[in-house]
Amino acid sequence: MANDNVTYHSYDVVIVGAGGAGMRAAIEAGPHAKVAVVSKLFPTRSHTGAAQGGMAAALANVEEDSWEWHTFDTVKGGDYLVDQDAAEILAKESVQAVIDLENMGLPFNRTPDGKIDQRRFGGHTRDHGKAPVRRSCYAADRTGHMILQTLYQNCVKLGIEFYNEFYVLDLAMNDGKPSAVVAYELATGDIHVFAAKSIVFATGGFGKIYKTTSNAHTLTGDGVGIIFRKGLPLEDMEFYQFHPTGLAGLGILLSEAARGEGGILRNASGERFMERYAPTIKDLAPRDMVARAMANEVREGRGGGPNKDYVFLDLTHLEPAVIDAKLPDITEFARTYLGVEPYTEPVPVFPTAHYAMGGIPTNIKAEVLSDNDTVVPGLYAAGECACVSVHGANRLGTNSLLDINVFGKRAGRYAVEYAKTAKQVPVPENAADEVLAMLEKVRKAKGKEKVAQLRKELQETMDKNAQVFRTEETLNEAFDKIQELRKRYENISIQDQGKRFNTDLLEAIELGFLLDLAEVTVITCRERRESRGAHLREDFPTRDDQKFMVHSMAYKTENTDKATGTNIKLGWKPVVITNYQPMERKY
Amino acid sequence: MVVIETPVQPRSRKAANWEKYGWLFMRVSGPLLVVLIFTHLIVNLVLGDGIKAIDFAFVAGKWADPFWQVWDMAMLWLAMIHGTNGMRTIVNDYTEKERVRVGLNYTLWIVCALLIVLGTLVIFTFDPCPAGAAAELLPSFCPAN
Amino acid sequence: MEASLATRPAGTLYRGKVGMWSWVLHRITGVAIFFFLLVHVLDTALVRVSPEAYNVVIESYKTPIIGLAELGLVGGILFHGLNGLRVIAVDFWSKGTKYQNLMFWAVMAITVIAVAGFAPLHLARVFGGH
Amino acid sequence: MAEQKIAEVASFQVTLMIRRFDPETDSEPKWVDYDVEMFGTDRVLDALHKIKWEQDGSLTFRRSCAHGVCGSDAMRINGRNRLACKTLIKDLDISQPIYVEPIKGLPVEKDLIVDMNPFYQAYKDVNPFLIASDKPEKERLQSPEDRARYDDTTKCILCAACTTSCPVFWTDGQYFGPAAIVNAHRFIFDSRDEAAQVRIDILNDKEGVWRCRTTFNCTEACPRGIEVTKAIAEVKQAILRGKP
Ligand SMILES: Cc1cc2nc3c(=O)[nH]c(=O)nc-3n(C[C@H](O)[C@H](O)[C@H](O)COP(=O)(O)OP(=O)(O)OC[C@H]3O[C@@H](n4cnc5c(N)ncnc54)[C@H](O)[C@@H]3O)c2cc1C
Ligand code: HEM
Ligand code: SF4
Ligand code: F3S
Ligand code: FES
Repeated sequence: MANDNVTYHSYDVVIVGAGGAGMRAAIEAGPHAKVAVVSKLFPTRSHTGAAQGGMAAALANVEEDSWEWHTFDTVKGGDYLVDQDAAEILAKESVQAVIDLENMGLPFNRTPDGKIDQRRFGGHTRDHGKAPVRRSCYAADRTGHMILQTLYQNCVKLGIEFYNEFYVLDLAMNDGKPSAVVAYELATGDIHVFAAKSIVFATGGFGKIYKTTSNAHTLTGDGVGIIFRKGLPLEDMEFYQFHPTGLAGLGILLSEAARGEGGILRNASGERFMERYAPTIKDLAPRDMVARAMANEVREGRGGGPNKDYVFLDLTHLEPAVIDAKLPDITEFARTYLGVEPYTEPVPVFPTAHYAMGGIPTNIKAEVLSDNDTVVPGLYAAGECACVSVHGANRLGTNSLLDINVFGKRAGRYAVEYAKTAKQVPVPENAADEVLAMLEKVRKAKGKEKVAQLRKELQETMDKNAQVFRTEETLNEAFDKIQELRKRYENISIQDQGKRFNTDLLEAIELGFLLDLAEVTVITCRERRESRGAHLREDFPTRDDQKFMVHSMAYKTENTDKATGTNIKLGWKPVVITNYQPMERKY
Repeated sequence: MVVIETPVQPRSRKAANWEKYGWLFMRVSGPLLVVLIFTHLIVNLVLGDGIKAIDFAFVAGKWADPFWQVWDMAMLWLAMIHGTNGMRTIVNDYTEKERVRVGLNYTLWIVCALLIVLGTLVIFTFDPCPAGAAAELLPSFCPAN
Repeated sequence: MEASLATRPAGTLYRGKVGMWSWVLHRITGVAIFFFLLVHVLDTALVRVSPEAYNVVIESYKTPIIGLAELGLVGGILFHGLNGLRVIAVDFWSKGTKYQNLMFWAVMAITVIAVAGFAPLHLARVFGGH
Repeated sequence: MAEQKIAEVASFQVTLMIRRFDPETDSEPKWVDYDVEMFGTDRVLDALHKIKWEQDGSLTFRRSCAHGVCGSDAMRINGRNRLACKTLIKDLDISQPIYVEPIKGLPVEKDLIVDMNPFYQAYKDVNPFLIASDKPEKERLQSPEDRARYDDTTKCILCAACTTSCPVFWTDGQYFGPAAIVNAHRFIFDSRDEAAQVRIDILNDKEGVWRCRTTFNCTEACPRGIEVTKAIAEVKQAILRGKP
């Protein structure tokens, strides 16, 4: 232990990440064990707070609904790549998850008789696809904000211990078992080692591998990257969701609730083009289909604007009072950032990188897997960083807020259960060394490259080559670019040499994770030679259930893998099918 | 659902505090003072010859009437307490050391009490026609005239 | 909060709007009136000493410089009193916060008009000699 | 219409004056100026990023969501508390330098970063969570009207723009501050909550609501458009009534 600025802590359960998933786990675990939450952001700044539209649950408060229908929609929405046992749990436990939140104080919108109100959302239907159903429980268009606030409030109530603005940079393993996480304290530059019997990863997504994204600057996929660097697999990384309605050019999200409340997508000539792509549910088709339709309109020259590079979200036929009551925030975004008045003008929109379906593979107990079915004892993951997989090839709107609550709660419960009987795995003597070395290397580097420049080039190549449409060619281009950037990354330098609040240093470290995850994404995209859900290969435009009705599992290897030509090895994992046999997906 | 039985304890309350009453007093005395002071200003400074007319005789003339005695006393009490309480707020805002704060507040209230006592005594023990004073200084109703 | 004092940057002046400036004025006028009141109670108390003593002091209120200051004082009292009513409206009237801005300008307008009406009258008396 | 607006984006030169402080080298904060090329749709946050990423990597500030929902980047822009990510450069007078400083009244840690702990403490002190003893099977019922009663104050993102714009808070930092009161309001007026009394007691304190002088800086600063002063007035009245 070379460094005296290393502090050691010991807990039963350590949760990495204070977003919805992390805090839901903390609330579950908190009363039963010694729990700490380590987060690089103050909890209420986590990106769960940006979620707008709602959280799905078949409460049947406003019309008939059932968890079976919900399961079916989830499976079908995910283009049948969903593990159906997990989807069943998601749908069944959704009702209790919403009730839990309400009981904790969440101010849901209400029906006239005082129950939780529900609204429509893309891909959620009655009776196995017959018609849209009102399944999304919501609090205006700030449902995620209210979830995050409510969970934090309850953590305060329970006196949960938080370590805020602590960046977890490594997971210390001992003999294949997790023993501690190593974190960098932003305020002081000191290193902290948190030993724990159970460790829960809830670090959210990694939208920042793309340029146009609805994700926060801080969503750099550190947690997913750490797991990958430990030689553990990542599942289904080729499936990244592009949300149809990002503010054109900016990527800021306008929730699907806008369409749930009646908003309509139009091309430059004012045509409601979704009628052509999904005749039954039109604008409320699942996101992959809508995003693709939009990209297609633009590609075929029917886009609006000087560069014909976006389409329009039309809310002008809605009552201003409805807009104010149900969509106040997103209409405000249009006004603030584009100067467009949604009461009277259609809003320019284009797909924006939004949600990672893939991530750290787990089973339905939120236990992390080290291969297709081996559990890493004491290691858990939940939320967007995890892949259970309930979202398959394409997540339905409102299913993620549900996911973080259902599987966040499960992670908390099983982590505590495990910690009650397990022994602390001894923390290796040199637990902090790797992080210290990594930090020192970046701090001392005297190269010529700028972190921001590399990140920009990475994001641009990902937007250009691995977005809604992909081909072997574009993916190869992205791959080559990433290799180039990796080399240049070796030659960076940073300006801030201080210890306190050194965000310059951390941005460099984050870029390292982004490069890793972008590479895995591109490789898995390249190897999946079919089109399914969010993954659209123009050179392989159809779904190929024969070959690809499987999850991809990407591992980091020491030596170059022959099949991929990189340090990434791919394996495949069967999909769990219970009730619903794969069919063609039509809406 | 975890059931949370014991919320974090509320902060222990310090000794009863009078802030609420102070705040309310400012708001009750304010409108009264508007009536009292604005009338006072009009009677003394606008009507008649205004400030030119103010002298012993003028004051004595007013205080011969119990109506104005009570009026001015109310004004004195309310304005002093209102002003002192306002000053206390300001002192609390800008003093950093506890001792300075307490010291200044004591001073304020002592001054306030002294002036209220003094003023009240003056209003009620006041003799409009003091013996031996020059007659031309006194109000017209004095026997000296 | 010692640390805060050591590292608190001077920075620019906060650019609050009428709410903040009305409060600054309210505070300044409040303090000014308070000190005037102290003096005013003492000078009025001189009526208990002797008519002569009182008249000597009250004469000085009629000199030009003090006369001008009186004008300021009257303006200050007007503003403080009317703005006090505005503050009370904000506290107790459900639409008070909505109209606070408007009420501020009403306070200003009344103050200015009243002072403008009073000034010629008062100054004529002060400068008009005896 | 919309097409026009996006086409018009032109670039221009702006100067930012940033109040900088590095605890490891400076004893006093200092103003440093930067020139950057910006576009009409850019926000102050973009300018800060541009400086950090292209000119001076040591410039330090907090940010995350970049669209006004996480509350990370409250700072004083041209003398007023604003979120850097919600302040469009074109809305500022760019013939003058744009002044950017840390929010006022909390200890400055580095450049635009302040120590938020006193702020969070005041928040925690008002019991910002639902307290209810009943154990319903399903959701508790609440009428839309009851729900609307506290809607405004549920929008708070804990950015501290309000509290650090409050002249009373600047004086000694002891005042609970508008954000804490807003978050108490959110529960005091929630028909499901049973502990309004406790919070009323807490805010009927020397450092509680009575310190508010209705200066409206908080309302003007709130990036979520919460009517903060109104919420405070409602809490004052609840205290006077002794119930919500
Ligand atoms: C704009 C937007 C709108 C959305 N709308 C909806 C919707 O309407 N319905 C729906 O169901 N879903 C929606 N989603 C998706 C959903 O909000 C997210 O997937 C979900 O909130 C993720 O929650 P999380 O807890 O996994 O991660 P997050 O909330 O992102 O939290 C991640 C946490 O991990 C911490 N962390 C990360 N890295 C580290 C590290 N290295 N060390 C320590 N801590 C770390 C962060 O500090 C943070 O606390 C939306 C997403 C976006 C971006
Ligand atoms: C004319 C009628 C008056 C009215 C309507 C009035 C009203 C008020 C009100 C409502 C306040 C509270 C302000 C707040 O809480 O923000 C206040 C404060 C104050 N008043 Fe008055 N007042 C009047 C006269 C006076 C007088 C005569 C004095 C002096 C003796 C005075 C001195 C003060 C002071 C010092 C404060 C404290 C200011 C502060 O805290 O910023 N007021 N007044
Ligand atoms: S009330 Fe408004 S300004 Fe204050 S912390 Fe909340 S969101 Fe920020
Ligand atoms: S700024 Fe401060 S004084 Fe009151 S109205 Fe807002 S809390
Ligand atoms: S960065 Fe999230 S509020 Fe500005």
